Amino acid sequence: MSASTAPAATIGTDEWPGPLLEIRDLKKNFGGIQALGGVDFTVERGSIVSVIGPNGAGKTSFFNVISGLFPPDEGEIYFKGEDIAGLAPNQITDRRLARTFQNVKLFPNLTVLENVMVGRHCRTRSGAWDAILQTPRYRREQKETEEYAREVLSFFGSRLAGYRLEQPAFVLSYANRRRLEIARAMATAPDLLLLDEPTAGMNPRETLELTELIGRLRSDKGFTVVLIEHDMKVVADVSDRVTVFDHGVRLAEGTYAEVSTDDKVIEAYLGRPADEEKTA
Amino acid sequence: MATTTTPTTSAATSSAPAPAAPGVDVARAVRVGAIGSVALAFVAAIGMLQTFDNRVVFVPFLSLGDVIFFAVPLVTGYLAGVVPPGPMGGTPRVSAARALLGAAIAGVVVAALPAVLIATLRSDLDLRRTFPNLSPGLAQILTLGQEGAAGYLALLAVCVGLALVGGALLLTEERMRRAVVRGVEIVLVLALIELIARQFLGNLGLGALHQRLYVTNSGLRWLPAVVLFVLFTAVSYVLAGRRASARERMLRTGPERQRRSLIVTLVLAAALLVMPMLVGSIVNELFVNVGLFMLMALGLNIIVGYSGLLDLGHVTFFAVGAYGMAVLTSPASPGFAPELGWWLALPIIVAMAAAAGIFVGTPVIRLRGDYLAIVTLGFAAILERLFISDWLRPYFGGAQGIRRIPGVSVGATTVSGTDPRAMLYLTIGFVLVAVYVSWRLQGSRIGRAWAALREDETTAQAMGVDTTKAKLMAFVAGAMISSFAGALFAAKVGSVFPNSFELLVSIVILVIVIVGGMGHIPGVLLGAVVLIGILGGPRLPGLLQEFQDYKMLIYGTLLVYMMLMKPEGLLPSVRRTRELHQEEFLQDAWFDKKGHFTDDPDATGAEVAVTEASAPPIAGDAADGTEPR
Amino acid sequence: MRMLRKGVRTAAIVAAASLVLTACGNGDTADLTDDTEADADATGDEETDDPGDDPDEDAAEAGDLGSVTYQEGEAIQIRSLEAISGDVAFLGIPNQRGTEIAIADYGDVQGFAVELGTPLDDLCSADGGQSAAQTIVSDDTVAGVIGTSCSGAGVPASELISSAGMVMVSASNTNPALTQTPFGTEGENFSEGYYRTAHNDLYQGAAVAEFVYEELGLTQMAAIHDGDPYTDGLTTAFQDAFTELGGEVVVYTAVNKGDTDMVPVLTEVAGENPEGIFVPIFPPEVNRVAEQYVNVEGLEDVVMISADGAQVEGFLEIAEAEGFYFSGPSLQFEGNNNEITDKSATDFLEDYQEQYGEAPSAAFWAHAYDATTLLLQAIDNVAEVGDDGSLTIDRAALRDELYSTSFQGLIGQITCDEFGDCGAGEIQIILHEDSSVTDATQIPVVYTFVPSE
Amino acid sequence: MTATDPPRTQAPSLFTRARRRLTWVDSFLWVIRVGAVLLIAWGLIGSIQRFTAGLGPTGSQWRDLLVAAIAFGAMYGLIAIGYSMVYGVLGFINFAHGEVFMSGAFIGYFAATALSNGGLWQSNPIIAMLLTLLVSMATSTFMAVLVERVAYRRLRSSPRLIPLITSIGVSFFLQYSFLGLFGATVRTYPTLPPFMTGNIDILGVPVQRSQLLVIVVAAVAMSGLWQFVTRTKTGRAMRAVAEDKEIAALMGINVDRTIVTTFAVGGAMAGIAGMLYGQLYGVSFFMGFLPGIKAFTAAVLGGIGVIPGAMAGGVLLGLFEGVGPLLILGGLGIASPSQLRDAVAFSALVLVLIFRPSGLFGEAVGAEDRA
Repeated sequence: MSASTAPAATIGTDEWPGPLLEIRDLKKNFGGIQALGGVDFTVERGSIVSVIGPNGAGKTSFFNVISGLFPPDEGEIYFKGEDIAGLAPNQITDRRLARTFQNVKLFPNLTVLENVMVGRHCRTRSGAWDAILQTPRYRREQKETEEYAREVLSFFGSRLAGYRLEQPAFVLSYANRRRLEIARAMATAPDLLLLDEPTAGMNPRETLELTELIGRLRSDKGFTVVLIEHDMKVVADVSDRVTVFDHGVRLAEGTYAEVSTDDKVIEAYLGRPADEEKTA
Repeated sequence: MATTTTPTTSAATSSAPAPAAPGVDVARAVRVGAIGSVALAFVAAIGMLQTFDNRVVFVPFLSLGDVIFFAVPLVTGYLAGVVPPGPMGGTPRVSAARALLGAAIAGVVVAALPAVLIATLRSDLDLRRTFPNLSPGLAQILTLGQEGAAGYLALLAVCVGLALVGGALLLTEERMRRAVVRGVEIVLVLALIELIARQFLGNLGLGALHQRLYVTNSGLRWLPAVVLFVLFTAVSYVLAGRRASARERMLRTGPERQRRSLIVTLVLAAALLVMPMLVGSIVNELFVNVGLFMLMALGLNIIVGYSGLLDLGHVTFFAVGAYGMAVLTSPASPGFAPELGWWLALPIIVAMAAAAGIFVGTPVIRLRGDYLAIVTLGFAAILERLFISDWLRPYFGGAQGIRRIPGVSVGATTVSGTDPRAMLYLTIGFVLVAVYVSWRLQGSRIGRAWAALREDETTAQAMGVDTTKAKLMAFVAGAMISSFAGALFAAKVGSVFPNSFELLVSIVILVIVIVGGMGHIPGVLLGAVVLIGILGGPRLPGLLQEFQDYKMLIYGTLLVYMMLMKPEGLLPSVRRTRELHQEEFLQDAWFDKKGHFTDDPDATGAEVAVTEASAPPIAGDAADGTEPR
Repeated sequence: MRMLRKGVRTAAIVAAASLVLTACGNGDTADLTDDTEADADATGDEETDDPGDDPDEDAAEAGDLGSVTYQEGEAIQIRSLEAISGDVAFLGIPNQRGTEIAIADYGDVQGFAVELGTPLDDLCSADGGQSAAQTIVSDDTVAGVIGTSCSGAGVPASELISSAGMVMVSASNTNPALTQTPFGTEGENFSEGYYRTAHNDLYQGAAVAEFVYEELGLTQMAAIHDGDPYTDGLTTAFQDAFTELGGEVVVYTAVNKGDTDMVPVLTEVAGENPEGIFVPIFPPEVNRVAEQYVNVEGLEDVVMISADGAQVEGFLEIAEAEGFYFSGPSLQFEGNNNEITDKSATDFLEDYQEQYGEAPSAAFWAHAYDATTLLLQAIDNVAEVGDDGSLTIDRAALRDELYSTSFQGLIGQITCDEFGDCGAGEIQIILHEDSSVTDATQIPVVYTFVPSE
Repeated sequence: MTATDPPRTQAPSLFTRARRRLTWVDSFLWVIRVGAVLLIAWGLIGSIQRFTAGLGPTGSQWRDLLVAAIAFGAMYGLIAIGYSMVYGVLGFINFAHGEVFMSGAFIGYFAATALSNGGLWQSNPIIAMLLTLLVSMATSTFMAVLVERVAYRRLRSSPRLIPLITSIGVSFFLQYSFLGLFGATVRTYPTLPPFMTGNIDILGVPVQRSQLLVIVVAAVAMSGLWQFVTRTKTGRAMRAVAEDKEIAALMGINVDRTIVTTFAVGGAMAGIAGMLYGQLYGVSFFMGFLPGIKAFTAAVLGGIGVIPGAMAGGVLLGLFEGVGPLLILGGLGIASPSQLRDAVAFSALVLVLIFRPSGLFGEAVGAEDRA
């Protein structure tokens, strides 16, 4: 099936020489309705890839399958050369692939800081006995967790700082909720970050700010990013590559310039400019 | 009293011009009165008034039954005038007319159903085959012993009079009102604990004081009662306003709050160290029982409060602990009798409970919360049946239980139920351990995982929390803590019978956790003290023996009341309060944080406020892990 | 901040440690300085233990269990500990009322009134019995206790009351372990100072076995209990006695309280073709058995035997109960007279009806009445009036006196043996043929079992 | 696509993929599954051996037991419908439904006694029984609606465990209110008229008339309900609300009223069951608790939210707990198998949730809804 096989020892590690994420012929049906009809998809390390497409194109399903919320019906998902198809979401996060959600899923009653600290769960190991006996490991991890969370939050400047750290998540503004979600995903120290419509519901200024932030995610933090986005301006600004989905299949792929002139893409979007679609 | 006939007419006239400010709300008064009337007729028909009439609380004239009887019109009269809080919150001041006339109307309405009851009781109709508690004695209570028409008048006078008192209370300053209520509560409790007070004062060498305050085997003398009432009211008036409200505590987070609850816990612990020596054996006995339920409730608190998994069969772990201890230590254990010492058996039992936790949790670990509820209930039922069964009689003694369980050896002595004081120290020790463990776990990595799990299971998993493991950890930790209770129980009672582990125990533990405050250790402890201490468990007497027949009724009522009115519990945890009052909280944040908004780089305060208000509340869809189908 | 947390942790550890130390230390000092109250009582004289606890007591000359003294004008305290709430209240309430009537009938003891105090509830459970008993023993003015209703509650209660030097007389505990099992051997839960007027289950099991085997000539029996320690004990005793006689219990099974569909268990029974079924369970389950057994193929003609738990109106009144035999303590009290209070059973029932507006809901009222007279008579016999007009009861003497008090009671001759079985132990089998007769005492006796020592 | 051919990994076989998904929880569940199957098979073999050896109940005794179990299960089915419908629409277990059933049986008893005292029960039993049935149904309906109005309505937007816990409270409140008001005595309905007792032959099988009555009434009620839900506008509204409350509201459906109707219909079914149950087994304040939990079990068994599934689940549960103990446990040689009846019923629940979480007739709703 494959041309050459990489050394087995590098599978699942940062030494893996191949693409960070490689998906072959991914299929998923929900109750007879085809959500994904055989998708191939590749993400190189260090790139920012946008996934666009009209509503119902299967973009979120695509993320859900990658992140393990649903097992695929068919196909393979290689992350750093390791097949992760069918693993539980927490196992996938553990392998350094994190995501955010389209409809912001925070832990509303936990504080901002606590929300981010939850993201450190899979990077720490102390158990119940450590907590009860207050072992050195527990104390060290507890300290590290909090420091790491603060550091991640500082990435957002003064947005999520100061008194906000101790506020419950549900009092945050919509934009801050989105930021917090990204921070929480960042706290899992991922190699690949899946952002599902990070700018949805934001005003133009906030969108601009976030666009810049996504760029910094790569430049400052070294994350590889895949994002679903409707705002073509954002897509054009940040993406190295753009993949267009329609009806659960990949319609086109290339740079923004290539894709935006693709006939099939124009056809799929015909009469449905991105802005209007968002309200649906 | 002369006003009793006028309110209806004056209310009718005054309602015509209808001033904008809250005037006399006749409809409300009638509605509240009707509810009061039904409530009074209900407590009468279920026999509560009569049962409690045998308990004299204020010598020589007031019984507990009277107190309940009088409380209904009093509260009704108070509520009749209350102005429901508007959309902006806050209760406006009430005019004297509204309070008193409303109260009078409500008082008249309250008397209606009881009057019908009296008429029925006096008639020749024999209702006792249908309503066994409608005895002639009931009419005596409701009419204050008056015959003929005087009886109805007495009822009316009591209802209207006390309703007016309630209405008058509404006119007083809130701080005063609270102080009065506190004073009544304290005096009432003092009146009910004659035997305890006798022992306590006796131990302090104050037997003479007891003689002055109380009548032996009865209640408080009336004059000291009045003096104490005035005293306590004054004290609470002075002290009032110092406590931070739950709302304030809601905003207070992190270390500061933890420190406070810890200090409270430590003060309580210190008090508990001294208490068993001063109070008599009855209180010690009572508190041992309370302690056992505290342990179970702390265990359940990890499962329900921290992790949001509804476990309706928590008695399972109690039973495993108790039966495990019985089998391992009793020489009379029918099948396998290693006759281990208590301390040696303890780790084995805790391990067994942990295994039971895994066994109960695993089958439903991937299913929705309500399935978990019913399956845990099912497991408790299965276990109860197994313990009573003839099949396992060779191991568990079937219906005859296991007897002759030795006590706990501490040093050279053996602690068992015959020595409640030593037993109490032992129980306190274990409760402290459980509190410490709960507290440590809550703030730890696993505690955060539980919190995340409770908030939103799917998201928690997507953020790298192994939810299966976290759920099972919750079950294991909860089971282990609760098994302490079983182990102590076996040593205390000296015998275990299957009927000590009925399903009702699970429900009572749940009520404790909920009434106290889910997810909040001091709340849970308080819940156990209040409920088990006063009412008692399904098979355990509380302070008020008379409540036995109404225990489960009260538990059920409390559960509904708390869920509807105060779902965060008596001593709520911060998180829980946030969760249940998100909207109010948002309002507060809106008002309080204006200052912060202006120096926010986002935008102007107004803009952010709009954004925040327009953002959909995220509790509804996310708080429980899965969307309602 | 961090300092504080550390400080708090240290404080917690210190607190925990001191707690353990205190707990241990307390146990020691309690023994050395003898400053405890009720718990040291078994050996110590309690009066000196609590100075000022109760001003109306003084350190009288005491036996080795201590004594209780009432000043002039005070009342002698006895307590009632019965199952007065919940599903067994039908048993406990008549017991408590029987005690109340007996106290009223007996009148003053050497010029001192007798007071029952707040009735206590044994909740028909071990834990409930223990906690209630704890309440009793913490009040050292109590001379004696009437109770418990349930044997399960009696086990820890008797232990506590015994170690407090008090005495208790139960009207309805029948479990052998509380007194003797087998006959002449101390039971596993026997405690000094425990007495009962109720029969020992061993008698009833033996009585049914003898009746079935010898009178009816049946050799193949089924036994059904309901998981209650009482019914379970009874079926076990029956099984043992019946097997010893040479019969066989072909199926021994059980239902649960609250079951309504009895067809499965009856089918199980029918599968073994018994000639009779011993089903000593309570209503409403026994009602369901009676209604359903006739429809189960193979059980149309079996002999049905129930026990005293079902001898209540709620069962006797149904048509399906006709043809049932019942075992139970002798209930033909009609002609009997309590010689101490000179009260006949008929008078008692009249009184009861008048005072409480209903007939007793279970059969042990007479046992409770006799238990109370027994206790009061014994107190009367040992109590001594001092020079200052006070009354002193020596606890050890009271125990001894109870063994030697003997009189004719409502249930027959009351004499306590060395294990505290005071009732006659006479068991009767009655045959219920007419469902319009709902008073068990009116049902004809077909067999009487008198235990032979 | 890229110039240099990137290294690739071998596609994993289906087996390795399946093995990787298999956590220890799965292994544990498989142990239980296999263990349960083996135990049941062993028990069955034991029973068959006993049967062929001429021991234990005879064939006709087994047959009678089967019929009795089905009749008993039909009552579970009627109660289960209420659980299933409410769960379908509101997504929570209405624990108080058992008490709705109890209240119908209770007030039905008073009606029946009054009719019996008035002579109608004896002179015209069918009309009297129908009247009693109406009273039962009306009471249960009223009770269900009242509980919804007072307790559940204002909790509709709360986290889902809150109404569940409330319903437990309501359940205990109702139980012990009935205890306080009417006492603990078990009361018995007036006896069935002679033509309803005894046996009747159906296809050569003698069936007790009372059991037949239960089965027939349950079948009639069930089919009536099915017509109502599938044919009427209200029924369709109910299904729409069950699917999605918000969208249903947008479609112009009065959600509040539909929810009330759901409670009412569920209550009416419980009322029918209450009258039948009370008639056969008497009424007491405690009668609703265990049958209530069992009926919920039945609803889960049949696939919660599926109305015919509830009935089928009820009958199935009746069979499990009626025949199961004797057949399986008896075959295993366990003492006093009938004592473990409830244990068998709840084990059945656990096993169904392990084997097929969506219930026997349910779509995949038992499993956690994700994302």
